[in-house]
Amino acid sequence: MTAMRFRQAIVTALADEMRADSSVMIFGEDVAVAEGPFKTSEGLLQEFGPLRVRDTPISEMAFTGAAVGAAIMGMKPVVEIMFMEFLGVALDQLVTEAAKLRYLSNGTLSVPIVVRASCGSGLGFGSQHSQTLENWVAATPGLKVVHLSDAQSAYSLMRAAIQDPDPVMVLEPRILYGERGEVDTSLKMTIGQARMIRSGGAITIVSLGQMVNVCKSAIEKSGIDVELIDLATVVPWDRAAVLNSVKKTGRLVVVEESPESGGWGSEIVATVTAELFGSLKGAPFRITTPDVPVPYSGVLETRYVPTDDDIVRQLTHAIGTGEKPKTWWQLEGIKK
Amino acid sequence: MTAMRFRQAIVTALADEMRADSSVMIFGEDVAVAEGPFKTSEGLLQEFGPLRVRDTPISEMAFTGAAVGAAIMGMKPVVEIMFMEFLGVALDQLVTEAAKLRYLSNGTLSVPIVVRASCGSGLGFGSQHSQTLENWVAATPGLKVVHLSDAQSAYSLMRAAIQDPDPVMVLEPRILYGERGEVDTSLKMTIGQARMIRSGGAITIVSLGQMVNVCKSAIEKSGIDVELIDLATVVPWDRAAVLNSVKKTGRLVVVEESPESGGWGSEIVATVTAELFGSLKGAPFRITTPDVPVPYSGVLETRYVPTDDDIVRQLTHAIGTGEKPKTWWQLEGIKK
Amino acid sequence: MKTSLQRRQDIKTDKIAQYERMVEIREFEEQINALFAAGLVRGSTHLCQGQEALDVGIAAVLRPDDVVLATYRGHGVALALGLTPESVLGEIMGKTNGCCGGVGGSMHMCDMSVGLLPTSAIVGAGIPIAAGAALAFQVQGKDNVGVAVFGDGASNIGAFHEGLNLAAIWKLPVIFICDNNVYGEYSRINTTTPIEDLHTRAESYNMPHFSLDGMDIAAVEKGMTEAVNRARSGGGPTLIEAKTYRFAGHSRADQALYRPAGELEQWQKRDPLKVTEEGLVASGLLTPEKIEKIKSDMKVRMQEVIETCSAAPEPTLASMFENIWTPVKASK
Amino acid sequence: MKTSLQRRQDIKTDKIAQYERMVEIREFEEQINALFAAGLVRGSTHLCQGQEALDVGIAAVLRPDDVVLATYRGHGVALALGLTPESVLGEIMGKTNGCCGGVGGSMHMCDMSVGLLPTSAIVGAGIPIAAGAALAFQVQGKDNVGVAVFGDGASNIGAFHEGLNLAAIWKLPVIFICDNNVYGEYSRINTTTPIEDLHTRAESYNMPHFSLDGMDIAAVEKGMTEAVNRARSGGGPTLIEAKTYRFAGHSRADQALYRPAGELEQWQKRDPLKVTEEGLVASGLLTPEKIEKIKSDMKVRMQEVIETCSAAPEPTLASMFENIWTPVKASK
Ligand SMILES: Cc1ncc(C[n+]2csc(CCOP(=O)(O)OP(=O)(O)O)c2C)c(N)n1
Ligand SMILES: Cc1ncc(C[n+]2csc(CCOP(=O)(O)OP(=O)(O)O)c2C)c(N)n1
Ligand SMILES: [Mg+2]
Ligand SMILES: [Mg+2]
Repeated sequence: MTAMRFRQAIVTALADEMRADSSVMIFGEDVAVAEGPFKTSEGLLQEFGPLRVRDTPISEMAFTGAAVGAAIMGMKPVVEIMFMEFLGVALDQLVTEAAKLRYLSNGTLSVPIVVRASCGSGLGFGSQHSQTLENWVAATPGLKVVHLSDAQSAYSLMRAAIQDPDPVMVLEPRILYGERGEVDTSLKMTIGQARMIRSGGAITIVSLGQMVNVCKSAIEKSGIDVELIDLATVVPWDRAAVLNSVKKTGRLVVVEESPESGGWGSEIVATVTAELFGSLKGAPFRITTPDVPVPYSGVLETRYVPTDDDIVRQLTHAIGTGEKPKTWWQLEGIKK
Repeated sequence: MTAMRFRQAIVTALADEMRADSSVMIFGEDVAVAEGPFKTSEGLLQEFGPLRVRDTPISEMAFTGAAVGAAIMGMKPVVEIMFMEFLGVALDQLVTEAAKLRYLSNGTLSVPIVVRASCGSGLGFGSQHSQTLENWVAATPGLKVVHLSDAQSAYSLMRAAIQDPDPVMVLEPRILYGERGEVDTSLKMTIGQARMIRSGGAITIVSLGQMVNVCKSAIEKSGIDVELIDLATVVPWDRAAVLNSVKKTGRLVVVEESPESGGWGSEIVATVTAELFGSLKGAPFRITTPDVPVPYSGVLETRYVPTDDDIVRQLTHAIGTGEKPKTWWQLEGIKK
Repeated sequence: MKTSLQRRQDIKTDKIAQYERMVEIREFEEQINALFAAGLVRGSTHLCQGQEALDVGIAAVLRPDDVVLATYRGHGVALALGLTPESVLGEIMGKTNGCCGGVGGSMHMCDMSVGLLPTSAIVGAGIPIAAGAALAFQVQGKDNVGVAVFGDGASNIGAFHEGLNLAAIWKLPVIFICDNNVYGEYSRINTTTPIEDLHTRAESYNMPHFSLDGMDIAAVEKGMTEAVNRARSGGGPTLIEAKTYRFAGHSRADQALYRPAGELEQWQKRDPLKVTEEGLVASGLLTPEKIEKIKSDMKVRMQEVIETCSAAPEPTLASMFENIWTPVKASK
Repeated sequence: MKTSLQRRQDIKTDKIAQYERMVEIREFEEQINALFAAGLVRGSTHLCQGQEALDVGIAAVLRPDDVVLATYRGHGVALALGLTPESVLGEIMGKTNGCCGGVGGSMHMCDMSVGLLPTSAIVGAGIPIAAGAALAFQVQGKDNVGVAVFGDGASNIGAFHEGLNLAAIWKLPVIFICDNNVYGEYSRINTTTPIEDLHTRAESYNMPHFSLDGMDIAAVEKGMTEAVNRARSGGGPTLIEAKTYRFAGHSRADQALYRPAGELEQWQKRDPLKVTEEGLVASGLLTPEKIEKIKSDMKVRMQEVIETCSAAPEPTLASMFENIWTPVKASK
């Protein structure tokens, strides 16, 4: 085990993969000379040289597309979308090209690209630089989507993503880049497998990304015997792990950094309900952000994402009554 | 009531709005001189002239962005994205700009654009021209999304969309363009309100777009007393209508032309479950497409979307057992 | 039956084989038109009559281990690169003998053995992908090239700009071929684009560029050779504008009634088949009789192809679930 | 307190007021830097020291009913167009007195009363939006213009290409101002772009273009006047490249250590404040003493602004739910 920051875990994973496989290359805006806007490629240019580590123009469509072409021809490109929102100018290449080209080649080619993007709120970047936007890349057969939650998953899932023969989107909660954690570099994680963070019998929480830490803190504060699952992979998500847990606890809550409308958690709730309807002890539900653009003001942004206190309140209510609790904005009478 | 084709209902709505409001204008690829790739702007150039009806270069980002700018300055632009997938090169302007600009102007401006896109499968256009992709535009506070299902909704909802002061995305099932239907041009429909297609007591079906017809046929074949709701608006969807219906029937199935993973129906199932958990008689579930790119071959594409027969089978099973039925590909042993 | 690779070798230098391939493409497209009208082909089709010299000229200069990114208007490129008419028509008919097993369709042709990456139905999408293939060659130290073939209309989309700029700054071994067939869908290029010589847009990227006569296979080969040599030797990308004309409508049943009177006829005088025939006859390689024979043989051959494809099996339901993920090898 | 509209009128012709506004912008940005370092400003900041002549020059030529689409590097444009330092700083501090009530932040400045549409944090996004505003003016028969201000780096993104082409083919009354401050984030423009004079990219669209000295407000006004006159009179768009230099780092704590030694100093010799001061002194409009007074007064003023904004109320929780939808009027 080594203590390292989340962003260092990413650098280490990139470097280890680049050492292990000479076809791995990285490019993106300011990832080479400047070593990454979030310092997630520190030392890579120096170690691997300018053929494999490249700065690009501000051209997300071009460099994502270039990754697709290079991947088909034998490279394993890792590209960086600095903020997840910027994929809005390049989504075509990932979703309509990369994810479909194996299908459209009758299985004669693969597109082993990794598209990394920082995401999430909490740092005062405003409404065009703070979303998670899993919805853009969901509903895309052929594309895998993972969302990192700590240094260990950053290291292990990044390596898994690079080793994966197909396109993988990796979401990196920006707020975690500076966080320290213990990393076991020999630990392998598999895309599509959830992480059991804490086992418990009272209720299952399924969460993701930066919300995993908030859930941990809520569990500590509440003393409730929660089973906490870090879903880790959004597509294809680990149905077995979630279903087994809810079979045991009989209760499910999904805690999300995504809006009430359109967030990924609905699929978890819907699937679990459809499969385990008869054995549920209470209404499964989601704790989400409100349906608003991410506000800038610190006072507001802090409340935009679910807080530990609010999770505690909702867990307590749900276990006590079996019913879906009200949201904080309903309680405050702001919106019904 | 007038009989007209779905595409004529669209033309009529556009023309009526252009007559009523001189700020309405339309542009897109080949919508002017050629009167639209799907003939959805027939006669408009002739009647309203080249200032208000324009052909654009193949530049979805530019013309969607231009619509945003023109809307802010007092126009009501309607733009056409020929196939929904092409929004993949322009999503930024709709989701990251248009939907957020009112928020980012402290409420001092509005962005009354309508982005129309043909969508859906069934016509042999292959995997890059056949999806519905509601997920791209969901989870976007500030953006409304409607999905047309027949000539009447094409007419009435198109007018509502144009009159709406905020950005609206209108999905038009391509397969319906040639279909005839009765249109009452005095009938107003409201964005956010579902349409009750058929009331019934045994089970609630929530559907959308081209699947509404398939559901109708399934209901006829099955003889089951289904309450069929055409959701019509995907965002913000009509919670009251759906909840009231399921309160009555105790059962819910969502029939979707979108994949098992990432489709819009999960949100309906999840919300209904969370709200009405105690009063459900059986597991709510979804009937979806499989998680595959839309296949080209007619033999395959026909089975890609839910068929009436398959819906009948699933309804019967669900009402009989209270459990989620298997998908056809599970039954055929293709995928578990 | 010949493999696509063998068919590709056939047209490398043999002028008669090149001409035959052009005739094959023409006859193929005419038949597709008829099959579509008869309801035997579904969806859409984008035919390339008038562009045969360009397609065959490109294929003749490239090596089979170079790669090509083309578009939905890709039957000609596919046949030129070597795909058999069976594998192209089979795909268009959605049959298992199609190059994509029938799940792709008319807009999605692919054969990695001759460097045809899946043709894209999204305007401009192939441009950065071709640059990316060239990037792989550059990093791998290979002398292969990537080629993007796209239309005049595609020169107005963002991916064109970004892709050319990226290729230029990285000096990638890629050739951008703008097939200026005068129309993008139903719009004449001058109504959407304020300049006439599209290749001059390369100036924005400090990239070599020129136009060539896309109706003349010799001109195509000459221009391609220059660009390919530059790319192979590390000189970076080139933008070529091939002046051609779309003899057919844009797609499906489009009659192209929007064309100015006489325009088609003007261009038909320079029909690439005619231009090539004249050259071959002049140089004594072919006689008018032989030309007739080639054409009538091709008609017969194409009827065989249609029969083969009509008889080919439909895909099984299971096949729509295949080839989404790469099978994972036993992990370490 | 003056309204933004009054502040805008102030700088229309008054050379001293223009200079004062430039000093205001400089002092404002220096203070933001300090506030950010002190943790009083969160998120990110993108400062514009070195570009004051450009920002004020643009504002001086435009009418308040023209509209401007600028970027995250927008404090200077906002102040130049008339926004009060309180409404800009209030926004940057996330307070209710900010121009966006605190929900927007440093990257999102807006004041419709002086034509500042919300600045965009997405590179290139404002380009088609400005063209669209111009489209509205064209359809409405107004002689207003739209203006997009964007960086050198933005000239490599698809929206630039598409936006300019669309504006050109429709002859829209829009001015594209490429603020070439030599860097895009940490990348020198020559490392991402294979040409030096970015304005020449307008050739691809048959659009008039030129560069100007962005450090000299007179040059900015002259160039802007030419372009604006052309636009107002139906002559269509212009691409202007303003040669400036980003004196600060890209954002936040960036020290810009990647700059070649001496480059900053070279450009500082042409500091737009200095250039303006020299002109004003030479023409007798100001003396060195008056200049000192303006600067020291501005420091005092800016401290007041900081106090006002620090004391301004934080937004209520309810405010994040506002202004998403337009309130619907009683329907017919
Ligand atoms: C991004 C995108 N926008 C629009 C279309 C619809 N479309 C298909 S072909 C075409 C015309 C393309 O014209 P051009 O590039 O000249 O190629 P050609 O068809 O003439 O070969 C258009 C607009 C598309 N496929 N992709
Ligand atoms: C589409 C997109 N890609 C990347 C970014 C990140 N980014 C913000 S500013 C910037 C540099 C822009 O450089 P330039 O256009 O020269 O403007 P300047 O910052 O110098 O004013 C980049 C890459 C972004 N905001 N949007
Ligand atoms: Mg064309
Ligand atoms: Mg710059």
